[in-house]
Amino acid sequence: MKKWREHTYSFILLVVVLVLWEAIAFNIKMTFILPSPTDILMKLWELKKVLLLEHLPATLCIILIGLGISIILGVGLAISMNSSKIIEKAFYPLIIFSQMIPTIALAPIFILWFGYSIWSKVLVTVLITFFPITINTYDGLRAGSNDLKELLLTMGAKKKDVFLLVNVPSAMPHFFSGLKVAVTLSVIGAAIGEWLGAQAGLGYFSRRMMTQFDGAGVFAPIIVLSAMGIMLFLLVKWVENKTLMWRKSE
Amino acid sequence: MKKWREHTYSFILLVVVLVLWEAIAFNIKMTFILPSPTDILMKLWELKKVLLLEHLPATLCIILIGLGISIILGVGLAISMNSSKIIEKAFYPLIIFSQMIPTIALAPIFILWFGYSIWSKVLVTVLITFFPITINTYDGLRAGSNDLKELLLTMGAKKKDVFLLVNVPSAMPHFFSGLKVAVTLSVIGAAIGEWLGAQAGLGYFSRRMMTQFDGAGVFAPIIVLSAMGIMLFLLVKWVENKTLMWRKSE
Amino acid sequence: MIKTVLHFDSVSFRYPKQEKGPLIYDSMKFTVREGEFVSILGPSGAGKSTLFRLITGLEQPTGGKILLNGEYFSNRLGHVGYMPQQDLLMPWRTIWENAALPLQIKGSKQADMRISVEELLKEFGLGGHEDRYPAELSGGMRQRVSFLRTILTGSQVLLLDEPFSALDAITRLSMQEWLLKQWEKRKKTILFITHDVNEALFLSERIFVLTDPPVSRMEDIPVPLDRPRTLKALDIPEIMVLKDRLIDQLRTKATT
Amino acid sequence: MIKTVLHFDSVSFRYPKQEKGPLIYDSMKFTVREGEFVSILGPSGAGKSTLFRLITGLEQPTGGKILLNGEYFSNRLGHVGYMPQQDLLMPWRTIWENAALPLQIKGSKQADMRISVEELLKEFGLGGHEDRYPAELSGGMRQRVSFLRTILTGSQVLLLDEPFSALDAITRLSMQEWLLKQWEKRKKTILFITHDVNEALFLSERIFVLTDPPVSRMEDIPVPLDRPRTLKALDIPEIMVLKDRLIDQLRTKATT
Amino acid sequence: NSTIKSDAKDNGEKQLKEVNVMLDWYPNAVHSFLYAAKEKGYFEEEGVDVNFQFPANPTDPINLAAAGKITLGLTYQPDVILAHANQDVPIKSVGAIVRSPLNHVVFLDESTIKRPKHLEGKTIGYPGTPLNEAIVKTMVTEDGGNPDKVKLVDVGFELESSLVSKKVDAIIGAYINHEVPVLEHKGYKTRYFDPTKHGVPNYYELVAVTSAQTLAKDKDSIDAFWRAAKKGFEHMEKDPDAALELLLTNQDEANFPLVKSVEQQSIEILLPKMRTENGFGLQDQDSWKETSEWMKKTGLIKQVPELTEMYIEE
Ligand SMILES: Nc1ncnc2c1ncn2[C@@H]1O[C@H](COP(=O)(O)OP(=O)(O)OP(=O)(O)O)[C@@H](O)[C@H]1O
Ligand SMILES: Nc1ncnc2c1ncn2[C@@H]1O[C@H](COP(=O)(O)OP(=O)(O)OP(=O)(O)O)[C@@H](O)[C@H]1O
Ligand SMILES: [Mg+2]
Ligand SMILES: [Mg+2]
Repeated sequence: MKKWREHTYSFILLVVVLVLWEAIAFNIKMTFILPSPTDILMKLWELKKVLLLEHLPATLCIILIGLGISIILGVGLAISMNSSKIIEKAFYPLIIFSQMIPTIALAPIFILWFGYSIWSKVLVTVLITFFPITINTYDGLRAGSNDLKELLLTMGAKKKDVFLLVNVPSAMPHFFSGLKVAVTLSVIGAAIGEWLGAQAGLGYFSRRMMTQFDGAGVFAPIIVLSAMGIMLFLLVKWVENKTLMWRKSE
Repeated sequence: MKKWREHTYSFILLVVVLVLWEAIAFNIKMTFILPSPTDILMKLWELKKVLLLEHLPATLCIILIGLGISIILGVGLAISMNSSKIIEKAFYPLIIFSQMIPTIALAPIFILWFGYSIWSKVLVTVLITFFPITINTYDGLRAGSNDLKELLLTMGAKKKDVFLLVNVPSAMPHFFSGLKVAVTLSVIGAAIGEWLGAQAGLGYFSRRMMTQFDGAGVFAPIIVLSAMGIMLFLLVKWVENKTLMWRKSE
Repeated sequence: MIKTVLHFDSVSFRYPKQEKGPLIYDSMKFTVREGEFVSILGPSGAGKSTLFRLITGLEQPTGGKILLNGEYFSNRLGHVGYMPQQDLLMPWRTIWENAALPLQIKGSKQADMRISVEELLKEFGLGGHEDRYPAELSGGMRQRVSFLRTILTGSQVLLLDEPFSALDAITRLSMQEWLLKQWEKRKKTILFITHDVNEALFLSERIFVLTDPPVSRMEDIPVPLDRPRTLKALDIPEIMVLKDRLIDQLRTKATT
Repeated sequence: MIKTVLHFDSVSFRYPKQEKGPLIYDSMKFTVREGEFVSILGPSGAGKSTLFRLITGLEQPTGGKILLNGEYFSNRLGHVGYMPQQDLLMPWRTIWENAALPLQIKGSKQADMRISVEELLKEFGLGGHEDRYPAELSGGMRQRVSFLRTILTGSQVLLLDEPFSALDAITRLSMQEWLLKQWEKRKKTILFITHDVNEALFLSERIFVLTDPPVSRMEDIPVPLDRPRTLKALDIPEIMVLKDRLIDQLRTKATT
Repeated sequence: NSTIKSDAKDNGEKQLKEVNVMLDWYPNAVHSFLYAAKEKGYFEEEGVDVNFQFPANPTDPINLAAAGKITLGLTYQPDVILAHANQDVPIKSVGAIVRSPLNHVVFLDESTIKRPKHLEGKTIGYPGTPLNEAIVKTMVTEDGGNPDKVKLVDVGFELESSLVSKKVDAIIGAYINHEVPVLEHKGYKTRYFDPTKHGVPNYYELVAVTSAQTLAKDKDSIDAFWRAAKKGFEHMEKDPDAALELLLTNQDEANFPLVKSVEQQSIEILLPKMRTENGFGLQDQDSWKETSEWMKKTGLIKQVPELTEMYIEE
């Protein structure tokens, strides 16, 4: 019961937004630019099989592989930078630099290397998502209490122990912040990746519809994409709450 | 002296990367796809006036306005969500949803509203950058120690005091993590924004060069863009270090 | 007639998180009058700190009522000065800024604050440390900053939770004397948690002795000594007997 | 011949951050032999905790050498059991997990750990709280967990920084007795910081008295009492004189 | 040139009517006639002040014209038909600019492909538009091949690079007046198939569209614009080099990274495709009919829209 009541507000806001949208769409009467929610819903129903069975799995696959690599890479980098000043000094600027390059400029290079396989799309996703994970985890690792670290050292703890017992728990809240941003970005990452060349996927489908002046067709796959993204986000939040249980008892 | 030595490693790595790049570029011999660093440098020199005096200011303007709005919006949202469960419940899903929509799908709508003015580009930048600021600040605001908050309450502190004296300082490290990600994203945001329609700007220039199949011309403005992004990033880091001075004494 | 500052009217309490657990207080009653100095003794985990959390309003009684100055407030926050057991200094603020916290909350002017805070810091042996951060202080120094911060709330009622536990005998003595002077001059009402029976006897007019939870009645023991007291006064036979009785009381409470 | 466990050879120290500040120790010398129980007294801010930080190896002397068991290590970390003044429990670990920390670091098996930790928790009056988080405990309970954690390091040399300051007289006594038993049975060497002169006299064989910094020599006072001691033994005239002498010593040191 | 314009205004000449034109792409040789008309003052003579904009999306000219945000948009005939058939987008073509497809199937000179049938078993890169799929299918079928054996890959923005890096065997969506000369300029010789020679109707590559509303409101300015454009085209036809020069110098180098030799080649290819005896811009009902019917046949649209809804006859 209480759970349901919690979501009332978000539901009300959602309805307000949808009604407003419907009204605006009805007024400007340009379905090809701004389709109304009902248009989109109808399109969604019409295309449900194609979207859910064909394009959704393709995109989800890119996102999951991309996020997986990002987490490994991001956390790995954060740990290396945390444990060695040299690595930090060397890589930090490079990591930032990697973020400043618009992915589209790199597209031909990715394709040169990976062709039109899934990997060029995964690479785009990784490039976009590993950064918030790296930065947040790295900042989180530095947030560990010095007093606790010292105490562990006096117990004969190795660097590794201190790391696992103090830095890691202290970094968890930061890591989750980063992961939440990354999950969200991964959806756009996959969509952009698909624009670089694809045969299937929700981003591909949406872009294709754009050339057809089919506004509802552009938005329908995006709704599916968003729904998937929100689901992933909620999953991360759930894991966060499970992992950081002790917070509640404070 | 010490400062210089600190940067040696990043310098060495940079040189290694550049040499490797030059070698690869030399080997595949496809300047239009992967121009070598020297090609880019020459182009940069050739175009220096145009890039620095005409396109850089246009892009910088978008980035600064966009970031400014993002900070205000992101921090504002984080504070509202922190102070009211209702707002949190209502807006949180909407904020995440806003991130899942590929900007390009919204481009026609932005242009319908703002035309090809600077505001459609600023809007794209805001849409991309406000999210990490919001999420990080919001998570940071919740990281304040409960014991401290209670102590302040016993001193007759108002909600506002507790907020300013405990939540804000505790949120600062998180906020800066988010800002660093946002600054980085703002560069891509501005570039994407310019692709949605612009007559000037580094992203615009780069994309035009793309249509000319001019690899070095594509990368030269990107180098300027990255340099600007790195500068902004370092600025944020510097402010962070100044603001969180007490950390050092731990 | 002397005013009642604090009145517990059949107060029961258990921590909300221990919903199924035992009560810590079970319809407990007691009264503290204006200008009294009351010490609270009791075994570790008995509920002394919890008592303070109830008085300050950080916790709400499960049953019964707490009256402050004869009135019932549902929100009691901000009415008393509270020094918690942990020092709780803010790591991002200097000593000076930590001490000045209550003044800042009240909205005092920077200039006024500077003088009063700096004077007290000096008086507490912390002169010259104003601009250092808590992490650079010794345990006893931090405790004194925390104590100072409580004093600066300016409240007429002070709840002090083991305020001098980290201090050596000499520093402790000078802090005790300072506190007594304040109490006499400003007519404060003080509740003082301590584990040191001598300290309780030296300072207070009454001593409350807590048992292990659930507590429904505290032993209420008056201290038969005049003011000003000296440490030597604690060695007179009457007090020695009282001290032994207190220790015995604590011992039986702890073992039953 | 009895082994030397700890030897300070003209050790000087100042905190690196106070580069221009005064020394805390100025070529200080002292020796502790195996199986000794040494208490350390001194005014707040004198450098007692700093001494422990030097011994554990958390700080390095600015000058001189520190020998452990007659040997010089440049890295002394992990050789002694250290209980810091602040309890430093990890908020994200339960009581049981906090206490078991040193065993975990040594790589003990879960099953072995369970038994020994749970037994000790019960013995320290913390039975039934194993699965609670530190924030749900009273100050004295947290201190006992911290003490327990230090004991579980299994070190032969223990550095205890005001281990019982937050405990009531009775709990404190039982902890003291427990500690003495361990000390006698296991032949541990113990350095014990306290502010309670009685506690120092009751427990230790020698008492070091620190002055305000810079300290170059600690007063080294043997306690002329046999074992086993009772609390009553502290009331014999010889000890009363010693106690007064100690208090006087602290007083003069504090005021000069 | 802005000073010239304001002088003209100050001289008290009649108020110029503003006409906003969105090009189909970044400015290139095909737009020479427009820039010529602007630089030579033909627009001003006709009483219109023309601004050019470049689109972000290929569909922007149609969308924004329909929304009334621009007066005219340059776009592709098949897209106009699509917009009408799929969504009833209220736009009308006011004139044809390029009268036959520039969009060809392009492959490297060294390729073994000799005729459309050879595309069987090959990979073709395209920008993800169904129109291009239909063109390839029509061409292969017409040449007796099986279109199902052709593999189409959406390569997004990267037509040229996918071809030269040999990730695909051929590309469609590339223009013989741009991609082909650019590739040649970079040292890649290419060959291509003209779709109209293999069963695809001779559709208009470039038309100018406006919305029905704008047409009703601004008919005069549009007519004026078109008269000036015609003069511009005459100039371009007479002296292509001068027209090109106007285009190249019209904007500073910063905004105009065109390669002169490429654009020269482009203009040569373009001129015959823009020229017509009946007068520049004139539209032919047959072209609309043929193209629509072909599109219906290939499944691009479900039914042929009302032809007169799509364009205006002069
Ligand atoms: N991390 C640090 N950085 C700089 N100065 C420090 C640091 N820790 C302690 N000090 C200073 O060193 C001196 C000695 O501190 P120490 O903690 O050793 O005192 P102590 O004898 O343990 O006092 P107490 O009984 O109050 O705990 C103090 O003046 C203190 O301010
Ligand atoms: N936040 C909390 N949540 C749940 N239980 C708590 C909480 N704080 C304290 N307790 C429990 O309440 C009981 C009383 O705690 P309290 O802190 O009042 O003891 P105390 O008398 O102050 O002891 P000490 O002398 O050790 O400080 C203890 O059993 C403790 O575990
Ligand atoms: Mg307590
Ligand atoms: Mg200390």
